[in-house]
Amino acid sequence: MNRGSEPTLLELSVPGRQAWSLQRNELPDRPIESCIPPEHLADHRPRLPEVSERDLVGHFTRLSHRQYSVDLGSYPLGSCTMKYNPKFADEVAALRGLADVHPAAPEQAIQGWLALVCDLEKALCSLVGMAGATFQPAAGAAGELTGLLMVRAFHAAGEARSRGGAAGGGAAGRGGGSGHASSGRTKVIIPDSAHGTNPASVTLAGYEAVTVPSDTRGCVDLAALREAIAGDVAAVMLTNPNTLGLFEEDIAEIARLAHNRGALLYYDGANLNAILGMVRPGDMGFDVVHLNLHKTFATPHGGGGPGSGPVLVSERLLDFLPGPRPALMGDGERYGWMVPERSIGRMHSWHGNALVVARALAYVLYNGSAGLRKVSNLAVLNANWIRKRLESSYQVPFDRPCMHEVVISAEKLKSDRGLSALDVAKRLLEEGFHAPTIYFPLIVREALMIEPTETESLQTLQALAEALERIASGTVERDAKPAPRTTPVGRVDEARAARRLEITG
Amino acid sequence: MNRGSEPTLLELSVPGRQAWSLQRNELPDRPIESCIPPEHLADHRPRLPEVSERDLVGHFTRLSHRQYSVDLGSYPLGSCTMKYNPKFADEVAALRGLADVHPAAPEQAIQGWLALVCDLEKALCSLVGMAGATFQPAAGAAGELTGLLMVRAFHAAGEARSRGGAAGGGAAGRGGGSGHASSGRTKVIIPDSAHGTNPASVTLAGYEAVTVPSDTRGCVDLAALREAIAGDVAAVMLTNPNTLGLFEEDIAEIARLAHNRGALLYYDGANLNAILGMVRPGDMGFDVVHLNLHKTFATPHGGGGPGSGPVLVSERLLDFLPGPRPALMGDGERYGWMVPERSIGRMHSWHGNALVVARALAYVLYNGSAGLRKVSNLAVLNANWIRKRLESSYQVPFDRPCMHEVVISAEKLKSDRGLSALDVAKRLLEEGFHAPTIYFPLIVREALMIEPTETESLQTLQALAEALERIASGTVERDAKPAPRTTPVGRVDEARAARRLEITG
Amino acid sequence: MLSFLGLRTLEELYSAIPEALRLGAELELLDGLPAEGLSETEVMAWMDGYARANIPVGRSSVCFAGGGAYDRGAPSATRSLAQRSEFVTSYTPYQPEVAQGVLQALFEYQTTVTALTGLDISNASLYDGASALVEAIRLAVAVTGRTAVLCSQGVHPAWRDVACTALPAASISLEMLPLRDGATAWPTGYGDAGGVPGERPGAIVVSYPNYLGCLEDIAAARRLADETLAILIVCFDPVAMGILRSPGSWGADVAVGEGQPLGMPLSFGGPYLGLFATRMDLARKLPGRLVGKTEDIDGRPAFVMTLRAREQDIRRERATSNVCTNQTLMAITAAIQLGWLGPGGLAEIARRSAVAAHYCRDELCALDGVRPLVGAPFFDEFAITLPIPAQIVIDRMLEEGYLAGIQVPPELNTGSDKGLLIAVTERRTLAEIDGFVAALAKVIC
Amino acid sequence: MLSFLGLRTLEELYSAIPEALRLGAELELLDGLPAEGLSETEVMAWMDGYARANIPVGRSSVCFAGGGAYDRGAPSATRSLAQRSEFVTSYTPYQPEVAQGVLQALFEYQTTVTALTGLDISNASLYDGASALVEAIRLAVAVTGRTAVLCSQGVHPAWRDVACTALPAASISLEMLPLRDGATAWPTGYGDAGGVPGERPGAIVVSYPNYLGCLEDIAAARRLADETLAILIVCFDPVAMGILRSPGSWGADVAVGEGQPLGMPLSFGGPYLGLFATRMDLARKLPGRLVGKTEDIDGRPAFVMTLRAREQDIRRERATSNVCTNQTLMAITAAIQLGWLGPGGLAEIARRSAVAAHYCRDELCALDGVRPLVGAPFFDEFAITLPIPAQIVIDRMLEEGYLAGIQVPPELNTGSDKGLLIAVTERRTLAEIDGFVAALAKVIC
Ligand SMILES: Cc1ncc(COP(=O)(O)O)c(C=O)c1O
Ligand SMILES: Cc1ncc(COP(=O)(O)O)c(C=O)c1O
Repeated sequence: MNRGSEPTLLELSVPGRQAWSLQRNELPDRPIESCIPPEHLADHRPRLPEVSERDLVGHFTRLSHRQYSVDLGSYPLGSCTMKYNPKFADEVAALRGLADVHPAAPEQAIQGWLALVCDLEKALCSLVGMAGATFQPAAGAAGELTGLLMVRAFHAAGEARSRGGAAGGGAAGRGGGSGHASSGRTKVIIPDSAHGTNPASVTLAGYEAVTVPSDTRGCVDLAALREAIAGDVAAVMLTNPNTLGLFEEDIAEIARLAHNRGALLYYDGANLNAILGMVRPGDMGFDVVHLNLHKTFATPHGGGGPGSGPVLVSERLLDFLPGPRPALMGDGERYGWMVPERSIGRMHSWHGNALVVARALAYVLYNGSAGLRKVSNLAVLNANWIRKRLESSYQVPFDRPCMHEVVISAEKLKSDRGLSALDVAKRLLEEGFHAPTIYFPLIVREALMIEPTETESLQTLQALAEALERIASGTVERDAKPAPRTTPVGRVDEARAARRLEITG
Repeated sequence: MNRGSEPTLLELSVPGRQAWSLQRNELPDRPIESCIPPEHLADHRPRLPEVSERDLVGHFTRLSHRQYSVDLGSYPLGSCTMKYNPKFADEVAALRGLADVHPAAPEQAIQGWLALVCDLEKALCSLVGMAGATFQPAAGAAGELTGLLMVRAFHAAGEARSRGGAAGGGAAGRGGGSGHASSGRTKVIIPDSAHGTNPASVTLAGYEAVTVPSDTRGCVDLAALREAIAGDVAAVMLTNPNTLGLFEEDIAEIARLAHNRGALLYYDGANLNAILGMVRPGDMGFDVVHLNLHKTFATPHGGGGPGSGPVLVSERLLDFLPGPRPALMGDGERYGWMVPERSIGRMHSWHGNALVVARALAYVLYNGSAGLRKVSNLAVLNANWIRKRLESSYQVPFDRPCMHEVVISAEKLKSDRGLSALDVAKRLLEEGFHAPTIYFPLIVREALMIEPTETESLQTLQALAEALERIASGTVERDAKPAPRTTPVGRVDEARAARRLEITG
Repeated sequence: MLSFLGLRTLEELYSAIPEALRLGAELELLDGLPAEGLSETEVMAWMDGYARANIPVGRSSVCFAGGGAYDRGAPSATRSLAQRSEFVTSYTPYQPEVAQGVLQALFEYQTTVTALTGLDISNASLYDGASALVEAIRLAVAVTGRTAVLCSQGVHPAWRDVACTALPAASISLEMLPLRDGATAWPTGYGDAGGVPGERPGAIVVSYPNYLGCLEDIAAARRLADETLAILIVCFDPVAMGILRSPGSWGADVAVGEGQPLGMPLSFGGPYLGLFATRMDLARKLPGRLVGKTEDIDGRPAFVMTLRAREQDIRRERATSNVCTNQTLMAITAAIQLGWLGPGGLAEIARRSAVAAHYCRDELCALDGVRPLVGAPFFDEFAITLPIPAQIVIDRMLEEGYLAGIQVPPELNTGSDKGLLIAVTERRTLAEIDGFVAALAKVIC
Repeated sequence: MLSFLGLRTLEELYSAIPEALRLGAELELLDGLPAEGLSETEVMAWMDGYARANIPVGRSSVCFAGGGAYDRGAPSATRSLAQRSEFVTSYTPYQPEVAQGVLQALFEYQTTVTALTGLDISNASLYDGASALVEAIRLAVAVTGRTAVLCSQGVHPAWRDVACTALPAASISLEMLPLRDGATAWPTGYGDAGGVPGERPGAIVVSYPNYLGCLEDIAAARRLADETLAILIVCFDPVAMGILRSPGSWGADVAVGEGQPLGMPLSFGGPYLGLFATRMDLARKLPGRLVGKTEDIDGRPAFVMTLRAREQDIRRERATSNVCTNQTLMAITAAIQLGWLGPGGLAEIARRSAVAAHYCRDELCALDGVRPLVGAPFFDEFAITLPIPAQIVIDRMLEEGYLAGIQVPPELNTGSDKGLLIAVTERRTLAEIDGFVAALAKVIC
């Protein structure tokens, strides 16, 4: 990758230079003041760069050479499923008949899109064992909030019903500010290994997050859960396999506990890549599932988005799904929009990240059900290979087979040789790999969370393991310059960034 | 750029791994031996790499990070016109209505292509002052040979005519082996500054190359030319501006001399970028012109091709153009193919590098005649700025304004500080620029030929000049590791490559 | 690999999963999809089937629809740069040393958003306009400690809908202020007889231009915010910023917008780009990622995600936003597109759009039975009243080759279904507008 | 910048150009093109006009035409990798330290070509099949010192035409050997009564498969070459090498071919890719660029253009080839495509094409009035005789949605215009072939 540094586009800017050109539109010219009252007109132009197209292309191409990516190499970032994405999905997303469609076009102009979304809904429902889905949420976190708002609306409606009040309709759906007060359910239980978005979403949904600890097996501590679960719990929110890469073996019991107390079971689908075609959240007892299409269903992550976080629900939550949603109309020949009776409302300006949805469907078609199972099998195989291989050089806190990712610890390395998880990560960058996720989940000290994904070959895994072993056998010398030393920039001063906030320029 | 090294795809290969997938074709299966006699069937498969798509993409993406390019920065390689090419040309070349057309499709299926070629022919003819063109030659060198074969056919036909023989028809056109014997014209004159393809093409066309020296102004030595030109000369082959970046001011006189002796004047259009819309080869007296569309008309060079080397000719050579060529048919409504009466024959399997031709037309449309003139003006301005700026740190052998490129010399640097042209070039690579062309033209010692092109900004020129000045103020230390030291690989051992030929692996 | 693990079958890897839960049979995902999946060629053909069942804008339907999603141009340079696989296939830049490309691009994106909004600080993107609005309201509530929100009805109906879906659970209540002749009827004295009753608002939300294309009196909104000590949130159109006064110059505390017009195709509504900018003193309340400039260990400029302590992965249940994955690639696209346009290009497309829209409205309103829906000044989008229901006109116009616009929601049109919202971008030519007017004249009679 | 040069106008830069030669007026380049040019949008629309005046293969015309240009697939991976701007916007790799990407890709390309041909050494590409043939003949003449060439008439007619255009000027003469029932009639004893007369040839050229799709007796050609001490040049189809014996295994000295089927679209005939391979002992006579593996100063593997002394820029008028710019990007494309296919994929597309072609010929020849033109075994392309002129069938079939093939040149068909050459690639499905046969049945009656 490109060392040195690259000025910002504004620094490259020279007054009067221009890249843009516009077609002739032949309209009679007319002073802008005759259209728009002068008090609305700006007295200066926004300070944007002025560059030639050549300078623009040079700049962003050079920037791209300062960026690591899946296409350049292994990216074993745990919890992120940074797999290789087949290239044809880019061509799918570029199809003019998909990309150039206005979201408010009348139904006869969008039959293809409506069918596409319905088809993916069908396939995903089958895959996770649910009854219906919304594709409005633009990412996993948005899916979580959407799912929790549906949980909320569900309980509110139940309460209304049980009080003999006027159930159904927008009021219950909207789950107004006082919703949980009336339902009496104010809490959502999450394990201490949960991803940060889970507790944050719980709060945004107006619930109190109650954390239950993990036990020595790395799973939810059943006893603690039993204690926590009471009539004020709206939902238990889990991911399975959990963020330690371990399957919650007691999931059936957990589901029973939750359901017995009238709580719903929420599935954070970020880790679905482990279990495609092997076991279904629906069959485990989950009521609501959000998926990260940008993880399991192979949308490249785009440096941090766009994603897509559809929420799938069981029969009894169908009525609460956000609307409008696409559906096959009564005649069975035409697709149209419908709003579920007790819909919570909209969760997106339009219909979600539609082009990501299209990519995901293409991925499903490419793999088929057997192919998807193979995806998971290889993802799990690769993670276990890494786990086994690194057993001797790192600590593996939980001595059992993992699923699609493995959490190892540099705790001993740190005490023995002064090598922290951060040091290991930064040295791995030097070796030409991306680093694993570090210091997450929070419950493992000096955690390194490795998710090799199914698309990496044994050769790549070997090279990765060798690099990690090489690093483990090193030490941190006091005065040496810290790693990484061969990357486009050296160790970045993060503290300075926060201290002297420079966020434009 | 990426340091380290990248194994070859074969080295990454693992038996049984596969990237390919094919659609179901539903054909009844049938043993291949029932189609093809066994003696024709190979007993083993070719040794090709076996990799996953992920490995394939990783490999070539990493390779791309080991490659400098115009999009990454300035590429002032003299004689090569490495300008930035507007990106829309890529989209033009990808239009399915252009890219997915079979070259042998019937005329009614290719009306668009035929019109496109005719339109570019018209525009280029206007631009260089010629009457017709062929787009068959796939690069400049192929254009040279094509043009010279036409020269040959022209003289043969003239000879036939003057001998009262049966002129016309394929025989003359084909300019058979004995063509020049009969015409008595056996030589082509080229200046000593000529590009290597010129003399090579002359030989391939069955002519003897006669070199005339340059004078102290860097132009053709008129006296020497006068001496060389005689009745046995078939053509004088020049580029103007010449490869020293200087305009041959006596071009009118040269044309007069050539024409008086019955010779034709051939224009190597590689340097056309200097004079678009300012002066036309046709008006200078040239009879045959080849253009490098991949230089002046902004086809990105593709690491060494594809190019396109159309040949344009004056009225009297029209009849000898290769065929078939597209033309508007008699009815003026339909395009078709025609073969000129005395065509030399074909010069390409099909119709030349058609998609490059399409790009070139898009470039012409984008610029228009005024825009093309501006292209040249800025190219010349930039070269002169560089020339003036570097006057003090390098030697400029010819003390007059240059055209689109400038040749400077490191001769003094070499004697004073031990810095050869090669050293300067390699150090420039370290500075993040591509090197200029070095040791060409052959007539300037320690030549560095700089062609900044019109697409580089003043800021870039300044940075380039600063880098060159920094280098000029350095010296070569005996024991120091030679430059470049920050590139994907260090100084490459070229001698070893030739000594221990390893050309597959 | 299995033998290295001491296993014989892949199945054994799943020993942790209780037998009873494991799937026995092959799942049926979709009719006609074989279990082993399709080849790339077949997938492309299958997906092309959907594509051909749509009518995209362009040759087959000239687009006069807007309503927050605009048919604007993007050059191939933007497309090809934003498609570079280094941007496309990387994750959120957690390791800054190998993510300077994305980080610097986001830093430059933030810079352009502050330039457009006239505010100090921009985050690195949110999902879309609606989510940006929701986050802005959350910020206002967190800053003021007050949960009532006054929202102009000129704000995009879908955005308001999202706010009404997402916020009440957090005990935030929204009150809508109606439009009068296209502009918000601002209460003049807060709590006075003529004003709104009760609770003081934590936020005031207005759109500029608003959903009907009209230019609101932002100064009045600012005055009301000053009176009530509320945070003023202005929803803005980034392209309009080429010529209109910025939210910052009008005194907005937060500006939110939809970034789609900055180089993203219509995409059936997504992926789009939520723009978000605010004042520097609210930096520590900013939702979403933020990139800052710093130095590396050798003192060279370097970029990094900063003020991370605000975010969900650190603050967890105490975070005011749950955003993790955002729309980075779209933010990079916007930065590239704004680099291509520059101030001159942005001003020119804004000017052209406004001029074309005014021409179009004049021509339409010269037709029998067509008149402007409202009288307020507008930018490049406007509403008209038709003699027949808008949906009928839209359907008929589609057959004529035009995407005629969007029906004005009856709530904004005293219950009538005859309002049509029309957007005219810089892409529309005289011939297209004249054709559109002629076709509309035909279909309404 | 002008003032730095002491100038006032750009015009002054051109003071070296005699006044009389300078253009006065603005040139008229094309009708309707303004002097200041068009915007990108307009250029795309203009170019799209040409595109829409063509009938591309695909949905609108299912391709059964071949003749050296084949409708084969390429995955998006090939396209997207070959489009990376580092490959696209670099020059010939004169500075190896910053050109390892292109150089290594070419090295890998060379490796695949040697694998396909069964020969030792490949160059880094030539323009197309025809130019590769021309260079092969030049090489043979240079090696043998003999200028007569015996060329099978089964070699692609256009390639032969190019050879006949380019070579006689260098005093090389070509003699065509006719086909008998689809295969070359090789003279058995050279100079004998039954053989060809006169001069001993420097080169013998044969195509495998040949233009009619037939599999020639290369062993016989080899024997003739041995007898005459000529260089044997075999024109090969790279896809056929998935299952057929390689030129090298048949004893070819030089193999040349058209690389288009290795990932390049039909492109109206170009840019394509000239494949060229030969024996190691002829390395120093190889035309075109050659990449070799070496080391850098630190002993790391590195690639570089080698044996440069053969080339025109060094050898000048003594060079045996003038090639400079070649088809590097196409060579890289082919290397990627062959990496995607691997030996298994290449074998499978070859097998499928052959099976489909044989099915198609059987079905066609079951039609009344249709019969095989020749009896020799073939790979995936074959010629049939129609009851009416082929051109009429081609025209009618286009209206039915098929590109039916190419008329067999009368010179290969005893003067008849009723021969049709049909290619069936791996992309053709049963439904398409059956549809094709049915349509053809319709148009010939
Ligand atoms: C376990 C888990 N849950 C939730 C999320 C949130 O998803 P998103 O980033 O799409 O909002 C992530 C991803 O970051 C995750 O790994
Ligand atoms: C002056 C000159 N003439 C001819 C050529 C040959 O053109 P090509 O490389 O396209 O064969 C070149 C380019 O290399 C050149 O610079």
